[in-house]
Amino acid sequence: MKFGVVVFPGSNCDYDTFHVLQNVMGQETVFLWHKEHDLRGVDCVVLPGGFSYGDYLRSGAIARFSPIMREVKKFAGSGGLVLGICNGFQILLEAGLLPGAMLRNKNLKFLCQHVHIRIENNRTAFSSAGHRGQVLRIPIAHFDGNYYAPPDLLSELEKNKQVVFRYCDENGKLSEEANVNGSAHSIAGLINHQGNVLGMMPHPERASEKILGSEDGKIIFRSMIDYLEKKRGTGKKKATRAFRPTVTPLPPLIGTF
Amino acid sequence: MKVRILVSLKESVLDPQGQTVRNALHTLGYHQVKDVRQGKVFEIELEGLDRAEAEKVIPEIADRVLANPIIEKFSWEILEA
Amino acid sequence: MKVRILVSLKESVLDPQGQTVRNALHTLGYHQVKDVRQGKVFEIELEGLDRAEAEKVIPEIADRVLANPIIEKFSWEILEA
Amino acid sequence: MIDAKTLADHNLTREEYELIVNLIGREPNLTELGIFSVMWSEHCGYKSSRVHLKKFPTRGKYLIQGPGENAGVMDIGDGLAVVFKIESHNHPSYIEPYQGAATGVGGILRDIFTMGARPVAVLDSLRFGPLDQPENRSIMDGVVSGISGYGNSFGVPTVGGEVYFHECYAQNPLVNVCCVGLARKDKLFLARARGVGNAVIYVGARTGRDGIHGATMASAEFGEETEHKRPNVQVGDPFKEKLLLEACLEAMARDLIVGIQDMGAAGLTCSTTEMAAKAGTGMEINLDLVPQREAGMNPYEIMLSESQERMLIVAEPDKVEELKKIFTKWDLEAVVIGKVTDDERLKAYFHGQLVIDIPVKAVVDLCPAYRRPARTPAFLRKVTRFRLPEMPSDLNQVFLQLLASPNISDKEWVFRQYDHMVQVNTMVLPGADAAVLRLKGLKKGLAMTLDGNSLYTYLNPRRGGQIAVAEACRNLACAGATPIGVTNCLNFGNPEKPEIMWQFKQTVEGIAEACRRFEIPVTGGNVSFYNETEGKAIYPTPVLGIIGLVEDTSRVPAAGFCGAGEVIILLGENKEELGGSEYLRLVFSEEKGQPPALNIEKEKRVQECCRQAVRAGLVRTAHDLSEGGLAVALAECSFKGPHRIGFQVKLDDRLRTDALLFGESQSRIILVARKDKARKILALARKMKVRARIIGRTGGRKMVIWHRKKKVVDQPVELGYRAWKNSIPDYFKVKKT
Ligand SMILES: Nc1ncnc2c1ncn2[C@@H]1O[C@H](COP(=O)(O)OP(=O)(O)O)[C@@H](O)[C@H]1O
Ligand SMILES: [Mg+2]
Repeated sequence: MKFGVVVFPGSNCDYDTFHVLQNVMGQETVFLWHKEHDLRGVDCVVLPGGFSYGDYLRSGAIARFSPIMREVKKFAGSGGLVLGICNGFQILLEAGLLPGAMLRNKNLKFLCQHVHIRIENNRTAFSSAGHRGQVLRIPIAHFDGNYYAPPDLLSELEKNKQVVFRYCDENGKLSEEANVNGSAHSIAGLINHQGNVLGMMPHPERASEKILGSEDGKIIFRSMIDYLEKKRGTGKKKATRAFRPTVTPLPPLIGTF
Repeated sequence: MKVRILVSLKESVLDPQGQTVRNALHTLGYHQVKDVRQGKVFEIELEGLDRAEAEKVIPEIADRVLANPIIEKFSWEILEA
Repeated sequence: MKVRILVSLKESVLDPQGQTVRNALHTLGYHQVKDVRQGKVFEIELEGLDRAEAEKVIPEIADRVLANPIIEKFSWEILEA
Repeated sequence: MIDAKTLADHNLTREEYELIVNLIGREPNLTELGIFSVMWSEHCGYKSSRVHLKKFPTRGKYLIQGPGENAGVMDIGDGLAVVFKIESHNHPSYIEPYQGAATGVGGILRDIFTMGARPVAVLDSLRFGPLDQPENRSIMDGVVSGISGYGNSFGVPTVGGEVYFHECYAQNPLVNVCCVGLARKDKLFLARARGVGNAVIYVGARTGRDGIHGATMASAEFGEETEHKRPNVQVGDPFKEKLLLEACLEAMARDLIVGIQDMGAAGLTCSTTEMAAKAGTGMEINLDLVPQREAGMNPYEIMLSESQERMLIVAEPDKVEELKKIFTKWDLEAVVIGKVTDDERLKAYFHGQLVIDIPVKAVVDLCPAYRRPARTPAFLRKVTRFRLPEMPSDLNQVFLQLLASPNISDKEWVFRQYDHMVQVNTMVLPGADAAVLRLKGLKKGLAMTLDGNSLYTYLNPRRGGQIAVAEACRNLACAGATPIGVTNCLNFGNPEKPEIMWQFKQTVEGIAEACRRFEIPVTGGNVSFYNETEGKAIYPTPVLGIIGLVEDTSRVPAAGFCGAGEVIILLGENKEELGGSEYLRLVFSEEKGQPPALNIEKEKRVQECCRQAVRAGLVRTAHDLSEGGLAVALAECSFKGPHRIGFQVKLDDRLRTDALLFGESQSRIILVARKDKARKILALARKMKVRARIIGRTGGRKMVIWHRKKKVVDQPVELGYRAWKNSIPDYFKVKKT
């Protein structure tokens, strides 16, 4: 499968995401420059974490106007798979691809730590490799991850099972303490009504290698790959072209296309 | 033309920043402070448009860019023509 | 009593937020926007003091707590008595 | 005319002024005087420290670049180089904690990427006044937010550091930031204006009136008056810096750059003169072409501005267009402002007039160096000789008290505000002795740590300096790493005072000796003098940043206990040493005695033993002993494991129990291993002539220590954990009203 990682000015998890998709998951991956008007034939678009435009004004508020976002909207509108991680989630909210908004974390501090999230709905393109109620250990790193939606929207989201991940403790229990940023209904990840656009605050790419302490994030990428393979009808037998990338300690120049 | 746009959280949205400021003021002994709401102010210098045009453009900018209508409201005024 | 305090960076101090907002507005075609400065606004509810006291307390709060006079300036107004 | 007041405003002495007149052959104009004043300030010119810094060893087998460039560089094999440097931003962080700390991070990041390296880690060493005073809390809050705000946004993980509280930092907080970068060995860039006729290009943010005279300010003592002057502090723009990083690295990768230098302290002045002086060339620039943020700036302001996020590049004329294209792509300005000349002069034009014309060598290389008088401080006699107070009856309670001391307690309140995982390399997160980064695709990794103990240095600067080196290396050894290179930040009072100068000299000599014996070169660093307010100086505070190489990242031990029933081994000897301990300070308010003795040969053997045990895959957990001694180190192992496991430890040393539990004797490490491996560790230690013994086992929910058949510590893990965990956050809890 071919993944595209969008590079906005100020993105800083772009290479991390690229690294995991290409070197850990073995998928063909390209960077997509924010000024481009072409998604270069990718099967899936990932909006990575970071501080697009410095997160000035509001997180994700300026990035939504980038030329590439017009293409991403079209792509999403026609059923293309879009994953927004952290800042990517914020951009999806600001761009109206997902409902709701982000407020500052309840303690008004940036938070970088491992958290636990529970899979609420595993019948999505982003969570099918896990089971319902499964608890994942994945880090967060954000200032504005306190999800907000008006009450009627929240009940609609719940009714449609659009809440895919919720913050919980290590045993899968919800609590105010486990909901570190104060999100409404402990929402950590949210999918659109059509089921092809997911935003999540935790960083699965930071939890995809054993040496970094957790591989739970791979469940999300695995699910996406499975979904795309099924959709393309390649089935189980014809495995996707495995990439044998040479992994280097230094990233290739991001933005050199 | 000089314009001021104020953006703040809607009443229905909790404002922990404002509350923290209020608590800090209380700690310092300013108990007269009953409530604080914190928001953003944009002072914008506009050029080459008349008042009527400005009155169209300003709320447009505020609504499209400066405020997120899900959580924020805005107000504006022209400071200097 | 309802009071509004505006805090913004001094003129000579770099305002990266304001600049980024201005650039974004240009990209969206709002070329009439010459300059943007972004600051903070505090809407404060005061209780139990008269106008004269308020006029003493407000700038004190602004100077001591809300603004760092090294890089910021402030202004204030009483919205409702 | 240059009068006495003007000179005083520029922090120049009459003699220095006469030297300037001599060097340039005439009276300087005001702009030229400003240039000399910043370049000859303590901050840039190292007037008082240079003669002493020469004592540092600067050679070593991995060394590529020693002191003198923007950062030091070490060879780590596989065609890679590690680039690192530490910088202080103490004064600005006191005046404007958020921006002061933020721009401190910004500055050190530029030092690293200007050499062609991608910043991969930041560490920060912070010192504040006690947290019970609200001003200190607000400074700390601002500083931590500033570091977090800049580093997180830029996308570099902040992986380690230290936080220490003491009254002496109440009006002189210390903010030292260290950055580590990774580069290809064959693609390093230097600050050289080579090639007569080459273009001089200004890139990055526009120049404003910010931070003018920041460098001279950082070289002056604070007093009432400075408070009123309210100097202009810079505001950082991490977003722009991130763009600048990507654009510079892209230009470097495409071989478009001959030389490059960041504009940090002393801005355009420093970058133009230094680049020319180092290359033996000159430079001619047109100040009208310098991108300006504010209208009506004069040459003085343009040359001395310390606006952030700017770089100066020298490139061949036919590469300029391609360079510009790259910067435009990253939404940055790149403007040719002049060219490289052969006359070894800096010439600048403004509105068509020649306004600066000075020999660059005079500015850069001929700053006077002072051998300032040094005298043993009078207070030393009073503090070093003293009698140990009587032992408190309830050491079990003292144990809790120590765990809750902000100097020992958990620092998560700080580092959880830092993105310490971005770039997906951080294997050992903040909270362990040293941070460890894996290198993608390679077996090896990098370990790094910052260390310093100012109470030791206060009581005995030479030994304090040595211990700082030893402890930093010990932290690395716990990760199985070999120390390869050193950077250091020396924070002191006013060097014109002989007693301060003595402290400085002694500390430097201590560090130099230790580095020589550990065979690690000092590749650079920073000196911050004049850390005084109202005549009261901080304790002499050296901060050592040491980089280590981990051969096999799969063998790096954990910081905490991994499971129950494992064997706890102590390497090294317990001695009756309580001088300078956190225990004495906290419990008796005594800052007295001699800091613990250090035998460097023994220390090296202990470290080597630890390293070999780790490399052989014998060690599950490793932790060195420092503040709070053995009892605290054991407790930290309990708290830092994933399951918070207790321990049972039995000791029979013939010492005072308090010294045994809380004394800070050097050269000690706790190793934890499974039973079969423990025996191998003991054998290894015997072979290496290192004292090693089994002192107990992990397990249970309690922390228990026996001393000669008496139970002296017995606390539930959870109780200790809460004391340790909540200490700092509790100070910041907002009282709901
Ligand atoms: N300012 C800081 N920034 C990041 N990490 C920090 C900071 N202060 C302390 N830490 C982390 O907390 C842990 C404990 O610090 P400290 O007690 O000083 O360790 P040690 O005594 O082993 O040097 C270390 O892992 C350190 O990296
Ligand atoms: Mg240590």
